Amino acid sequence: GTTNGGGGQSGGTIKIGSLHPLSGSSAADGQQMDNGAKLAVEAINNAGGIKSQGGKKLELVSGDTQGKPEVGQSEAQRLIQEGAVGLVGTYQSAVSANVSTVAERNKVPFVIDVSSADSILAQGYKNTFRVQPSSTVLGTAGAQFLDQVAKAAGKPVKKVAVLHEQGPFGTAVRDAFKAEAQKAGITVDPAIAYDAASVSDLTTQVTQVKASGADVLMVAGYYRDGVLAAKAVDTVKPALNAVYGVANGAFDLPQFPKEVGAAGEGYFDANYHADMTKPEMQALAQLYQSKYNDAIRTGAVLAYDSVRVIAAALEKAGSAEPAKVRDAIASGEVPTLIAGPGTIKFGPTGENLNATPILMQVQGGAPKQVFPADKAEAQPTYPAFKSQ
Amino acid sequence: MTLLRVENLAKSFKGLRAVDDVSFEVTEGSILGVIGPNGAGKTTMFNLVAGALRPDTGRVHLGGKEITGHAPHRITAAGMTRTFQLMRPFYSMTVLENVTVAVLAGGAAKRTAREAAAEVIARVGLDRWRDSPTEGLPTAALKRLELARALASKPRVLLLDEVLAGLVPAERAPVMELLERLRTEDGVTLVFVEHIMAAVMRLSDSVLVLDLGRVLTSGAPEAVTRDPRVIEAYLGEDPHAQA
Amino acid sequence: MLKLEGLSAGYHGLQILHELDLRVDEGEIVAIVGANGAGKTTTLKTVSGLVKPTAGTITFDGKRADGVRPSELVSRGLLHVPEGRALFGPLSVEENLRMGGWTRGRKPLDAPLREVFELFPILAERRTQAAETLSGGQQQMLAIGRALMAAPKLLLLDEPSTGLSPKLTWTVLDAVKAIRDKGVSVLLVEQNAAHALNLADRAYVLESGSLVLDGPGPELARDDRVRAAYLGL
Amino acid sequence: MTSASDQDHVAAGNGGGVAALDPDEVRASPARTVPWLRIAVIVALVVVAIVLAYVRAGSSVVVVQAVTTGILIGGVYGLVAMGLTLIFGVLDIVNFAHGSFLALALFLTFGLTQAGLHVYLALAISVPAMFLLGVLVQRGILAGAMGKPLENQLLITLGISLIIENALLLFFGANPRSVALSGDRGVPIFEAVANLSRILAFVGALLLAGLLYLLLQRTRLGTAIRAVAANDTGAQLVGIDTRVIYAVTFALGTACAGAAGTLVAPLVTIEPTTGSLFNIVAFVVVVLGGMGNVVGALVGGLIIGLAEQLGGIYLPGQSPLLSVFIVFVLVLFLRPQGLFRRSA
Amino acid sequence: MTTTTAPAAETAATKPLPRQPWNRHLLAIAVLTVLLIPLPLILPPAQASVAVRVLIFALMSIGWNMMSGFGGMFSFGHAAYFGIGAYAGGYLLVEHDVSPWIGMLVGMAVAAAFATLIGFLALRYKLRGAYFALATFAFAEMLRLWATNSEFVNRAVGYHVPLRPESSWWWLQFEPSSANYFWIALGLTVIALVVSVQFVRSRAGQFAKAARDDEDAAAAVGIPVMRYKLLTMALSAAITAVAGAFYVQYFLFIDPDLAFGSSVSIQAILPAVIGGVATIWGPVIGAVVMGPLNDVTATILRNPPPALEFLQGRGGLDVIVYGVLLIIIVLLLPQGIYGALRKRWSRR
Ligand SMILES: Nc1ncnc2c1ncn2[C@@H]1O[C@H](COP(=O)(O)OP(=O)(O)OP(=O)(O)O)[C@@H](O)[C@H]1O
Ligand SMILES: Nc1ncnc2c1ncn2[C@@H]1O[C@H](COP(=O)(O)OP(=O)(O)OP(=O)(O)O)[C@@H](O)[C@H]1O
Ligand SMILES: CC(C)C[C@H](N)C(=O)O
Ligand SMILES: [Mg+2]
Ligand SMILES: [Mg+2]
Repeated sequence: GTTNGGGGQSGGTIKIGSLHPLSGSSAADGQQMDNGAKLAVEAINNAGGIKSQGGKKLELVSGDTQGKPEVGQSEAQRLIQEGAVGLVGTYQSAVSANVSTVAERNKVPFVIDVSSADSILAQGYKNTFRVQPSSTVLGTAGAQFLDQVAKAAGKPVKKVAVLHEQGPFGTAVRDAFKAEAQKAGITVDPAIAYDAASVSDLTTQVTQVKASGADVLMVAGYYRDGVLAAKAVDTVKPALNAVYGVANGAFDLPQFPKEVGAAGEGYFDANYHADMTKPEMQALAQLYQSKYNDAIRTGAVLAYDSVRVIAAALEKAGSAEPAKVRDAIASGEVPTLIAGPGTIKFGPTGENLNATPILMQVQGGAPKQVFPADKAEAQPTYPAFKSQ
Repeated sequence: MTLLRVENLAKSFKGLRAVDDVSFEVTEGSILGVIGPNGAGKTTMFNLVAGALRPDTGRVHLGGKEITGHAPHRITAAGMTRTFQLMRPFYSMTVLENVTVAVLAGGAAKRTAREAAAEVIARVGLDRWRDSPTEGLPTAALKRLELARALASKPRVLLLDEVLAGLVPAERAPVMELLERLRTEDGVTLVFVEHIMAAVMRLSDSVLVLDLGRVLTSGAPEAVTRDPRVIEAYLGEDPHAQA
Repeated sequence: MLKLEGLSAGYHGLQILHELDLRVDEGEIVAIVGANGAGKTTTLKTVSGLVKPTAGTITFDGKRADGVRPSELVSRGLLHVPEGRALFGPLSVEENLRMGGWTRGRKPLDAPLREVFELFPILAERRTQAAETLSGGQQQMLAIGRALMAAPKLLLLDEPSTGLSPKLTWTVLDAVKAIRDKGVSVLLVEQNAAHALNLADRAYVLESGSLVLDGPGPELARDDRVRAAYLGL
Repeated sequence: MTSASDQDHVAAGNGGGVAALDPDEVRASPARTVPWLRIAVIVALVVVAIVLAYVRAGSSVVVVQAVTTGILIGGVYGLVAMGLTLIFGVLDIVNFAHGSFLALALFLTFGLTQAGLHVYLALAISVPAMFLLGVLVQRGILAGAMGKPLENQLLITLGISLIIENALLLFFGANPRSVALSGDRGVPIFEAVANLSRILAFVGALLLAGLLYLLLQRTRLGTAIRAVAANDTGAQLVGIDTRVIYAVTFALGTACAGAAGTLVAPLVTIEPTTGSLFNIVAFVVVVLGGMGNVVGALVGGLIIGLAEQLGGIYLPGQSPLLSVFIVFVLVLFLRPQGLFRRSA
Repeated sequence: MTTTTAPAAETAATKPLPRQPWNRHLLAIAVLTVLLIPLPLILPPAQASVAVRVLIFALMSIGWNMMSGFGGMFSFGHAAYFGIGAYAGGYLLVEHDVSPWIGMLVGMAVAAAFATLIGFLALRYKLRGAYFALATFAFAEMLRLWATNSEFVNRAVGYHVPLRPESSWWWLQFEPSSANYFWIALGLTVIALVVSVQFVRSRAGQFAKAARDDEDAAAAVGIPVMRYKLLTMALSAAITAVAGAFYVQYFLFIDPDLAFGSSVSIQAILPAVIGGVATIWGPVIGAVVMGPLNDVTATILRNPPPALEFLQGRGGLDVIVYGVLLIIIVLLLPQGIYGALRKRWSRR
């Protein structure tokens, strides 16, 4: 049964655990996400707490995974022990994989905000849910968007080269992207892997891309390596119609164009993304900026949404019993600030049925939503580079 | 009967012929003294015979069996053990443990090994230090420990590299007596390198003189020390007697 | 030149030297003889600052020298040639010697170098050879030569003849005399008591960390107790 | 004075006459000769590796680019490894904090460029500042652990790196930063291209290696450092204050990290953990080149850089690091002391 | 030769041989085991899981200590053996439905074989000191990189251990709060401790120590140095592999970084150094101290005293504190906690 009988009723607040890499190499994202979760709790409390439970207030308890699975595991254990009725987190797939087993065995719901590996939800766990799209969804949609945008521009894609990090995330995105692209008659070759943790130059890889004659370069990776790829492309100057990120950790971030300068102009990224066309999202972005003096990232918004998922379930269940909260999450439906076809709604495996990416493109030094049309802030430019 | 036979042994280090065509024989129960200037190749020759180095050419026979190029532990098992010019105790162990390990390596049963080691220790006169750690032991005790450890594997041939160096004269005498007893009581065959001529003269049945890696001469101690070549290369012209 | 008063020292809280009083005058060779483990090496190490005294004083050249770092003592003219020689193995003979002149600063070292080569001609022959490839006797000469490079006032020698062939032993001991004749005081530890006592102007006998006898070297060499205990006669 | 007596053990071991030497240790007899033969063999092997890569890839552009990048990035690896090898060689410390010192220099450089200084002018501040920090760290922390076993040093420097990295995180936040080099562009080299900033970093590495080499071989300080590395009791006994040399050597090592940090600042994303990226490769380079050998570090860096880049061609689908480790292990088997011997 | 005849003249009355500590160690292990058995019934579940983690830590480090402490071969690549244990268990269970107990045995065997291979190469080519350490590190990294890109072991994704509907000893799976995990880990650790005591007192252990102290001298007294070094490495690897195999069953997940990452190698070193290298108890004491330290610093800093309120929630501070404590412990107790205590005792 549950290890904590009372179900987090301590001190008149209901505890939700937030587990993110607050230190280590992913601290930038982790801290953003922790802040996002905090803002959600504040918003809910300001709106009167959990009304079905007499206006009980929420309390966020944070843990630092340091980006390490074993630390994430012990922190999860600790947060549950402290009475958290639900967990949100954790950014890295390997950490989430570990935390999901803890959640499952303690029967405490765990809502993954960011972590894309498909394998996490393939275990048949009943207590793990994921708000963001899986690698497969990202890769599949990424290929579809590319095909559609290029066809619409009258320059169908012939050959895509893939540059991806070698972890589960990059590999899964590559596989899904490749499968879908081939359906659309696009050749995918070569697919080049690199070690995101240690890579310090991608020039040779981009030269291989250049030599292959591909007209699009797809990149699936994290921030630092994304920047390296952009720098390498700028140096080698392969004849490409587009550099196209799929769930890329760099290309859709506001600091990316700042770091690489003009070289980043025109970069696409098919990624889950905060829907900046929604007024509520704009307000949140503003709040975040004023409170933390930083531009909000989508990760923070996903954490924000994930906390709201748990809060809605608490409301619906009228109880802080983790098992009941779990059932309420599974059957609930919650609005989202992420650009997508609708609300957050979980399927039988815990996957968010409405999780889809949108297409972003760096235009005028900032990432803009460009596709599908209903989410577009601007028109996609394809081919992305003027010189070609 | 010849127990140890060395034929045409040679070893070079990067062009330097450290040991060059050295041959000699040692009869069972005898004592051979090896002398020669510093750098003559004495230690290298020991290393070749005891298996620590592989000779470029030449052969070593022990009791009729060829042991050339065998690993040191196999040579020890075959009955020939050496000591080191610089004392090399197992520094993390006490004197007793040092010798016990050697007894065990000789194949003794575990239950009796410590008793056997204690006896060897008593025999070489190390009793006083038996339970001390080896760190900080005086030179004389370390020298005896080298000897005890070598004896523990019950060798038929013992190769001793300057066991007396670093001992004050008064302490040399008991060690020399011990070596003589080893021969008379236990029938151990000894080959020893030494610069202290008094010891060489007293102990050796015959003397081998090395110079520049080659055998300069060999024979009875008195004859060898009168050889002008030996005086020129090794003993020097100084009239003082060797203490 | 050098004066020890009530000097005690040891390792890791274990006392080895017990209240030594000892003196070396200008231009003297003073020997310390004693059984293995008596504390001869420890005495030299304490004087040169490698081991810290636990009690007593050391005065060198009129100034206190206990608790002073070895490098400081070297610049004051106290040089120690240790047991084991402590040469710079991978450096060449000449580099080793030049290192010996460290405390002379940037002054050219050619003159002292020439003096060392005069004393030990074999070193001149081997000047480019790495120190660790020298034979034992050559290493000993190099160690002494290196110390001479610093223009010592007092030289501490620890068993300079150990492991040397009889011929080389005489070479080294003659060199010690030559060094003394140049006005350098020498404090000598030698396992070969006969050699040491014959060479020394004065000598001390050390037993279990205490000085039990002293007097002119040749005189001690005739002392029955010394003959029995240290000369093996 | 435990260290003096410990040291004695060692000193007795390597000075007590030829017989004390490890019988199997191979050694270059005369000191300070350039190992031309070895260099020739290395160059020959590298050429063979390149030719094979060409056969395998079938495209000269890719191979030329891989070689170019490999050499340039190898220079950076060498740059990072130089300080490390110096510390390793003289103080016998496996300095896990080296990458963090580099990160510190990155942030310092970032701050200075924000204040309007040109990146490469920041060297004038980052190098002395890191030198000073090195003195403080050595005297304050590491001096207490001199002569202790490898694993103790390892954990202490690990602790130092945790402190530095997380202090940077605490004070600067986690957002990545960057330093742009104005006028940075691709420079064509044969069929390949390379960024100007990478070329400059490479040139910086060459210069630094040259300077360090001169410092060690030609100056009084360098001679003292080599003497301490060879035998520290001996060094004390000729009048060298080993405490000073330890501090100065460590500081030189961190100053090298400082120089490396500034030189690579335009190439990398600046985060508290950026420096540790180089740690593993840098250790491999140090060991490959022979611990304590500055020029060896540079050569080792080049080999590793090439192995990494060409490895991507030999073993597609495997991590380039795999080929790095394979080369590393093979070299160790052939030369267990690294390619070049320690100092001298 | 007859060492038994005629004790030499200089021997006075023979002193009794000194007692050896082995049986006392075994007794201490037995007593401690009995005392620890009720622990999980007393501890709150969160602490109980820390206790299991401490035991895994200890187990890894007991393995490391055997090779690097008693054997003197500094391993900076024990992640290789931990990872082999973990992957053997994970692979056999997930791909072939084999009990983790069997997986554990297979892991031990494979790890031992791999260690023997590495050892043979490293010793054959005479790698020493830091060179040896970095070579072991390189082999661990090669395994990590190979696993990351190898279809055979599911690439970077690794393995999830499937959850079973009910607890089972055969499948080594229980309720997460079950005391069985602790007891199993305790049992394994105790076995490892007993094995290390028996090893050190055995012929092989004595030979390994002699070879560590002086290889040439060991060979000269007749010890086949290579054989005993390899034996030590194999045993060491097998113990650490057990830790890996148990880890997977407890945490239910393994991937290449968790198994073969360099931080795993450091974790194997840490307890032994903190507790005392080349001592029987060092790794255990070190694990008890270092295992919970992370949690302790995190907890303290999560609710800082009012004066430091502004630091709350700042990522990294707890790691800083951890780093400071690590440095202080290593500086103050260079021989480790047990090493320092033992020195005290032997002084008296
Ligand atoms: N491993 C080695 N590499 C290179 N040269 C060596 C090696 N070992 C010994 N030598 C050289 O071989 C020669 C013989 O050395 P060896 O140690 O055998 O002399 P020795 O006769 O024992 O001298 P001593 O009386 O000083 O001990 C010396 O010139 C020495 O420099
Ligand atoms: N590093 C050390 N640690 C602990 N004890 C030591 C150490 N070095 C020497 N000792 C102890 O100090 C005593 C004196 O040693 P020292 O080396 O001064 O003797 P010595 O007179 O030079 O003898 P030898 O003739 O053997 O060189 C020895 O009995 C030894 O037990
Ligand atoms: C960029 C993200 C979608 C990838 C995520 N951090 C993961 O490890 O799965
Ligand atoms: Mg010799
Ligand atoms: Mg002495």
